[in-house]
Amino acid sequence: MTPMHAGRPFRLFRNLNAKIASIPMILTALVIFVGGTAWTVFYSFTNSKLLPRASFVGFDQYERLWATPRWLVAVENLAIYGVCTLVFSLVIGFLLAALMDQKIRFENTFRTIFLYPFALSFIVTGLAWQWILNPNFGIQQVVRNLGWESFTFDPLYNADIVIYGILIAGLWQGTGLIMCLMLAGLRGIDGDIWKAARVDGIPTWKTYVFIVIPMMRPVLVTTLVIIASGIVKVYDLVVAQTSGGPGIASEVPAKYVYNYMFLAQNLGQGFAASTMMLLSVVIVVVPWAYLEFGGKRRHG
Amino acid sequence: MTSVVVKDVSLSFGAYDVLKQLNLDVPEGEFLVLLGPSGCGKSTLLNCIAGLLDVSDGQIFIKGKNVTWEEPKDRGIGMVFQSYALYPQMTVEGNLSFGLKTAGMARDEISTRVARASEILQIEPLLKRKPAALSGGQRQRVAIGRALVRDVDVFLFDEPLSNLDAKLRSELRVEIKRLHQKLANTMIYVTHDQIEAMTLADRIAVMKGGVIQQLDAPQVIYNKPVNRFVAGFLGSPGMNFLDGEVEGGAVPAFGIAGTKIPLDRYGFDHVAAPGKAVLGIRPEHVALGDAASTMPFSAEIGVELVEPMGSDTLVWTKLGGQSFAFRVEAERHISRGDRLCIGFDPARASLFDGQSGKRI
Amino acid sequence: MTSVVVKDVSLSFGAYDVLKQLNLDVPEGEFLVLLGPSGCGKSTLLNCIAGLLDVSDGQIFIKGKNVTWEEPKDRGIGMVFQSYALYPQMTVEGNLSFGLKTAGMARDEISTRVARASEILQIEPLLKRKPAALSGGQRQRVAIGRALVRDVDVFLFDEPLSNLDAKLRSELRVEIKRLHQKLANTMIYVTHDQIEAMTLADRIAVMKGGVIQQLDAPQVIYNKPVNRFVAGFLGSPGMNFLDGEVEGGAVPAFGIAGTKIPLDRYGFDHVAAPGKAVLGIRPEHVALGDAASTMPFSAEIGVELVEPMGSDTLVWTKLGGQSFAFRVEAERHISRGDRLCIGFDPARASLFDGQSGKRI
Amino acid sequence: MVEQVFRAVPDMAAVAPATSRASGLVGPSGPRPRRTFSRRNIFIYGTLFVVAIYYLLPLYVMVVTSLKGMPEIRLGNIFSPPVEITFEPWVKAWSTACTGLNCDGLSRGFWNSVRITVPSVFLSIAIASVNGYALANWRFKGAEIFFTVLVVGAFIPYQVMLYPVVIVLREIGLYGSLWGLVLVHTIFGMPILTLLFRNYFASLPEELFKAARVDGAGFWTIYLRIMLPMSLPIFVVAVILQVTGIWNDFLFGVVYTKPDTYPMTVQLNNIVNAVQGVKEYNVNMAATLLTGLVPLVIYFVSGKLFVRGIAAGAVKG
Amino acid sequence: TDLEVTHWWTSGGEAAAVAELAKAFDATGNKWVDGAIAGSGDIARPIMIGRITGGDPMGATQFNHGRQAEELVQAGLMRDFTELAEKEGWTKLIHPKSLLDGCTLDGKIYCVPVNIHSQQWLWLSNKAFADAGVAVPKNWDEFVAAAPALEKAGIVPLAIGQQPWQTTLAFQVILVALAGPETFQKVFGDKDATLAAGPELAKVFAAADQARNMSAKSNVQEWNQATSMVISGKAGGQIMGDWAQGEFQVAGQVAGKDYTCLPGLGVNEIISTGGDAFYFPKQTDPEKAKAQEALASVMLSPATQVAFNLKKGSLPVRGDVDLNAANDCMKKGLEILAKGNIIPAPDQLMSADGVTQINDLFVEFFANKELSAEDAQKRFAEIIAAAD
Ligand SMILES: Nc1ncnc2c1ncn2[C@@H]1O[C@H](COP(=O)(O)OP(=O)(O)OP(=O)(O)O)[C@@H](O)[C@H]1O
Ligand SMILES: Nc1ncnc2c1ncn2[C@@H]1O[C@H](COP(=O)(O)OP(=O)(O)OP(=O)(O)O)[C@@H](O)[C@H]1O
Ligand SMILES: [Mg+2]
Ligand SMILES: [Mg+2]
Repeated sequence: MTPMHAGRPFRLFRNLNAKIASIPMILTALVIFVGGTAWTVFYSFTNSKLLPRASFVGFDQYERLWATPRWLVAVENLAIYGVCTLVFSLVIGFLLAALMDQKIRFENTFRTIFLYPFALSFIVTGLAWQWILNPNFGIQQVVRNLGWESFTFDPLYNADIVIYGILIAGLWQGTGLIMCLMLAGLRGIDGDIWKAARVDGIPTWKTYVFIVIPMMRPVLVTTLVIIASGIVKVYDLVVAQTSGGPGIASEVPAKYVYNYMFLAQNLGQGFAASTMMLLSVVIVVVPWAYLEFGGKRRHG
Repeated sequence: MTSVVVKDVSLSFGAYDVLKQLNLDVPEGEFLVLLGPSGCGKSTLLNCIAGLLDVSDGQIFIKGKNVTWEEPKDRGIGMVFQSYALYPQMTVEGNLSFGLKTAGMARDEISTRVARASEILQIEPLLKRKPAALSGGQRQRVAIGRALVRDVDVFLFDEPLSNLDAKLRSELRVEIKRLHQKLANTMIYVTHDQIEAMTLADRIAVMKGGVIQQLDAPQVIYNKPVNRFVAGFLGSPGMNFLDGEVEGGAVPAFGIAGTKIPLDRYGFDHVAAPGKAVLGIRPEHVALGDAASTMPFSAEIGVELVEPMGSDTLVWTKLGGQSFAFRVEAERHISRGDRLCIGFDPARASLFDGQSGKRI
Repeated sequence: MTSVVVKDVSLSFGAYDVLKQLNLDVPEGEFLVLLGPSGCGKSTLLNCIAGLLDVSDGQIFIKGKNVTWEEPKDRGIGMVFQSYALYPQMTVEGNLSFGLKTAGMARDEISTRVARASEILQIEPLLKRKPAALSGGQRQRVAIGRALVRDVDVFLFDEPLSNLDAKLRSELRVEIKRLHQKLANTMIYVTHDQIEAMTLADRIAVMKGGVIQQLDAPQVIYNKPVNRFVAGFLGSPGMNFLDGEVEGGAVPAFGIAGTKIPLDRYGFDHVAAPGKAVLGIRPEHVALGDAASTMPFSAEIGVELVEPMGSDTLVWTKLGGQSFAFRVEAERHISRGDRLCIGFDPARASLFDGQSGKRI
Repeated sequence: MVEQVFRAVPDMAAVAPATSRASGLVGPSGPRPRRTFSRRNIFIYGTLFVVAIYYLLPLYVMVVTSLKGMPEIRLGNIFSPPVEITFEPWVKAWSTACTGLNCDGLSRGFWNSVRITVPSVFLSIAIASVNGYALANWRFKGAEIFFTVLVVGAFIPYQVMLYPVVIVLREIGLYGSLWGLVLVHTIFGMPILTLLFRNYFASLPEELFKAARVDGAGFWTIYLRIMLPMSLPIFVVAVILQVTGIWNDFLFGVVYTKPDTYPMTVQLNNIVNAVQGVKEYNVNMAATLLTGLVPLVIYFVSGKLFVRGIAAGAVKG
Repeated sequence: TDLEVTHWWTSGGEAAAVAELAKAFDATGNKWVDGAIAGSGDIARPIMIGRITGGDPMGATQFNHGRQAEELVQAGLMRDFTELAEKEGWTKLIHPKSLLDGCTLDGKIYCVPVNIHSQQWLWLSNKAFADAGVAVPKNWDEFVAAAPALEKAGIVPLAIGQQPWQTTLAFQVILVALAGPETFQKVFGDKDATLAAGPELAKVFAAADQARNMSAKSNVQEWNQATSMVISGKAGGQIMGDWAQGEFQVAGQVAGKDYTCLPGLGVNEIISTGGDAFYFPKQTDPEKAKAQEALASVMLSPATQVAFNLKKGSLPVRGDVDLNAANDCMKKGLEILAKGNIIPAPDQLMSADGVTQINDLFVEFFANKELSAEDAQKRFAEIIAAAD
């Protein structure tokens, strides 16, 4: 056969349509995410103020960042908020899903009730809870009116626990979706497993803990991703509920970034804080994303 | 002594009746196979016996004890599922011992039992592995082991082999049979594979639409099916069915399109009433050539299609205008278009009523 | 004239080579079956021929034209998938005509073709239904119809019957065979069911690990397998394998645990070198009782397990300490513990090298 | 838990053998008796009920407050139902609340939100579904790398990207226009939507895709004729996610628009924060409810489909 | 021509003042398109800057003049008004001159100051003190002394909103009052860190500590809510700029009768001359550019100045307008202005970055009792040392 590779087309043009159709994705990935990130990191080494300027100051911005009490508070808050959100979302979401999975009546009603907060914006959520937790009108006042004069419940006005006040609202908004995901996961588990456990005489709770939960790994991963991506971004909720107060007690990194970039007109500092956030995201997410999407291939 | 008794059990999902007043007695030590097409209620019946489904009506006894309202674990049963239903995150050993541990059994008793079961099933080398690291056949063995360690009187199998490939299936089939011979427990085994049913069962219960059609030894079911459904369900290649008419008279006969098949040697269940009927004859009961001419009925046919199956060959022809297949040894060289003489003994055939499909 | 030529085709997924320098010639009008265990690369090869996967190396010709880089639609092929792959939102008619419409064919030409295909497959009454409203068998027929309307030279089937139940499978098998006889197209058919392969194929290509082990007529493959893998893969119940040693000398013989099987009648491929070997003998080639004693080799054995399969019965015993099964007619009454005399003709056996597994 | 409930059963059986039917069955027969008020049921429904109250409380407070007059609110109990129902706050929130000189309440923001949401939802879903389809079915070299970048991008806080996006929009001349905002929503909706669509399309039988290719259908024909008609559940999820996400968006709305194109959330923020004298909580709550109305209605109407779609697209990985 | 004007004047008094500007501008045949962004300058400024740098500039925008827009000007995004200023003789009109200095960069004028705001005011509720049974204080020390009586009567002595800039403002006012304008100038203007760490400032921090104790119970966010506490007598007083006066006016209160104002906390009668200014981003459309000029002129016209500043409660930027309508407090301010007891506003002295850091410090200081005055001072000195 003379032309061994006769007609072999130019590689780039195979699946041309697919490649064309992927251009928006590629552009977004490259220009916005990679480009934007690189740009941010680049200017974090400058002393840009209101406008980005390439005058380098080395790691000055980072040194200043880690010496700033507000940033430290923000990081600490994010850690507390993150861990609590993660734990409580998963636990509450799972418990609710498990309850919903007991072949209950009015399942649709309950599910709608648990899910509807997800439809509301953080701004709305924040306002509603700010109102309920307001010591002059909300729960505290109501309980006091009932006769318990010394009752105190003002998380949004107490610097020590304000982050938990935000957590209450955050959980209210987000657990419904987690419940839905978990429920879908539970429903996806082979019914024979349940039967086998019953024949083996394993109590329900034990079946959940030792058998079902470990089997829900894929759902848990998805859920974790969703929760985690929400945690890093927490901003609107804080702004709507406390604006970071009292004092700087409920600051979060995203707010720090925003404030320094635009309010303080110190882009360099804002970018340095962004870069730190990115770094933590990358450390957590990239290994996972690689395993999930890069490493293995689907069967064909 | 009877081991499992199902008495007048009915079960409905909403308005849909899956089991209808079903009765079944399984003597101790019997290997009973529930055979039937998909959706006929086999798994449902098995789940009722296991206590995994609440019956709508009726009772279930195991070892003489009314267990209708007992929990599955208290019924003295072990169950093996089609999808194995192994606990994926536990090792094989964990899978075997989890139920025992939960029941609060002593450590050494547990390890004795696990050791015994894994010896019987030859899965000792696998004990430390997780199910994901096992082949299909090994998983199935572990699933059986999990039932085995429970040391129960009755084993329930729900299509345990249908997820395996043909080769493995026939191997494990033999193993299950051996296991039964060794343990001599009562076993109730659900399948829709008739070969499995034939090879494993002491008795087969053929089900259709939630009703047991026939409950008998495999050979009886194979050779004397009580109705056309049972006849057609067993055997591969399937029984040939010829539509025709029973003609009364001194010598009753079966007429199809001009051909007459004498029925004097056929063992009628009851007196033959003339009318529409179906004659069933199994492909392997058809003789060829010289042997054919000695048969009570013989005819010459043209070969339409030849299907060599390795060990033997299936030949498709038409008899009285209706499709008709018979089996010959693989050595016989037959090709399309050949004309052959075939014959069979109506005594080995089955005759069914044209309307009801019942054996006549 | 050759219809499909696969030349030195390799394919890898990442570092994993699925097909390795594979060659295959399919003459026009042949029914070629690709047979092999799961994961051996059958579907991959078929997809390469269809153009659904890009080969890593090598060339593919259809009707003498190099189509290695052609789009699937330009290769003159039709393909039928295991899961039917019917477009669920279109009617049967829509399914059949989709490809033609896409190609911009004239309306009346389309309807002629659809009418013809649906007549051949007898699906005319179904044309207005959606796939969800069809039974498995009907769906499969529509899937075939979709390939049929394309009026192509080569049909590719990827396990088209494996989602159907046993009964339907054997029916449709016959239909496909009839279809081939009617159309006389080239057909390449993937399966891992050896019965399907045996009954349908003009030639069978037995694959393993991306390599064709043997390519020959079904009877040749069945009776003269080139290696132990092929021997074991075909036949159900499978071939008996006895491990032992070939002993040279004037009369070559096969020795197992004290027993000697003479090999003088065995047709050696090449001169027998003494050494470890495996003797394979098919269960249906074993004679019993009187017939056994006339065989070149005979022995007395004890029955371990009896598997009645309806049409015939499988008996498990031990020969020279190794598991050994043979087949008898269903009428023969044999039970566990019986002692019988069996025998076989080594000329019908196969002998494989102990190391390489190759036929000697 | 389950166990204990059933253990109570034999005693019940002892008292109720007479329930067996006339067929002469003795002993337990028929279905296991179950009490409606078993401890298990009390626990399950009790818990669900309590939790439901926690979830409903804010909504209740918002509704009740929005129907009260200011004097009543100052009296203090946020949980007490309104003595005198007034729709004044709703009217005010919708049409007369002031921000600066503009006193047309949320009404203007509503139409802006509609004009932003509709094209954004449409465009983002169109692009993401095609991307997901290309990723799932037309895998080409490098696609997974871009996709991984995209998914990691889902974690990046939007604040970090605000500035680069300003630059990009400025360079392509879309800054401040409606289409600029649509583009921003499309970009930031892409990671999660693409993930959803990719998973969903990957869960459809691949043979269908192959069959269509053999039938001669190309990239777009397969997408439009084969894939789209089968993707209702995931489209429902995507639409719900995007409509709520975009409708509720504040940050992009405030940064990338100007006053005449402010979406409803920005108007809401303006009304709530533009305090003139005392805070009018009732108006704020009414405004809040009005803003949340659209996504709420969508959830109440299509919650079931949403859950089903989530199961189809998100759980499979 | 339509001209969009962005600002963050959304409280009652502010909105009324803006309406005056709009009315005057509309009268020139153009149209004021209002782009109010609620919240505060902190929320609005990023949006404005984003719009300007993003290439979609508004017609005019409010900034506190000073260094907030410095870089935008440097980047050439703002319109140069030198020509118009020379034609209309702004240099002569505008009083004090320092106002125009804030608009000037390299000798060119880029903004139009519209008012003078002074921060150094203590607003007192006459009703609150009457309720508590003490006389209305005349200076800071009396105020501190009266605090316990107020508290006993269930009145919050000092109302401070939680917004960061309010806490900084309170501190700065106390600093000017107790330590004098020179110290202020040295600390904020010359960034004298030694002084900032010294004993003089320690005194100020101690006073701030007192202020924070007095304000512990004021759970409000916005400044005007704090003002509203004073108006309603729920709080004794508030340290706030003169714009608070607008709120008193909207509430119909009369200076001297319902409320009392103490410039410089009654200690050091000095006011800062910050204020709001309008900047005009460069426009491509010549029509718009013409409208910008019209707006600039109209903003400085005497009539507008009077109408606007009366509503806003601030002082006009020209010395030649007649302010007979002004109330007590405003007149006090005018007097001080006339005397020349003025200092520049901190915004003019310090970059936004430094201001933000100081805001962060004081908002924390006022909310967090555990942060001692000494520690706060130490951190303050560090910020001053690093500021530019
Ligand atoms: N939970 C359920 N709700 C409603 N109908 C059900 C339920 N479980 C089973 N069925 C119906 O009951 C009938 C019997 O089901 P069953 O699983 O017993 O069939 P089967 O004989 O085991 O079939 P297969 O061979 O496919 O396993 C089927 O028609 C099925 O659709
Ligand atoms: N897209 C893919 N990526 C990586 N490996 C693949 C892919 N597709 C198939 N394989 C691997 O290639 C091998 C051959 O696959 P193929 O589908 O051809 O097997 P098969 O012979 O058709 O098996 P079966 O009988 O199960 O259909 C398998 O081991 C499979 O895991
Ligand atoms: Mg079943
Ligand atoms: Mg395959």
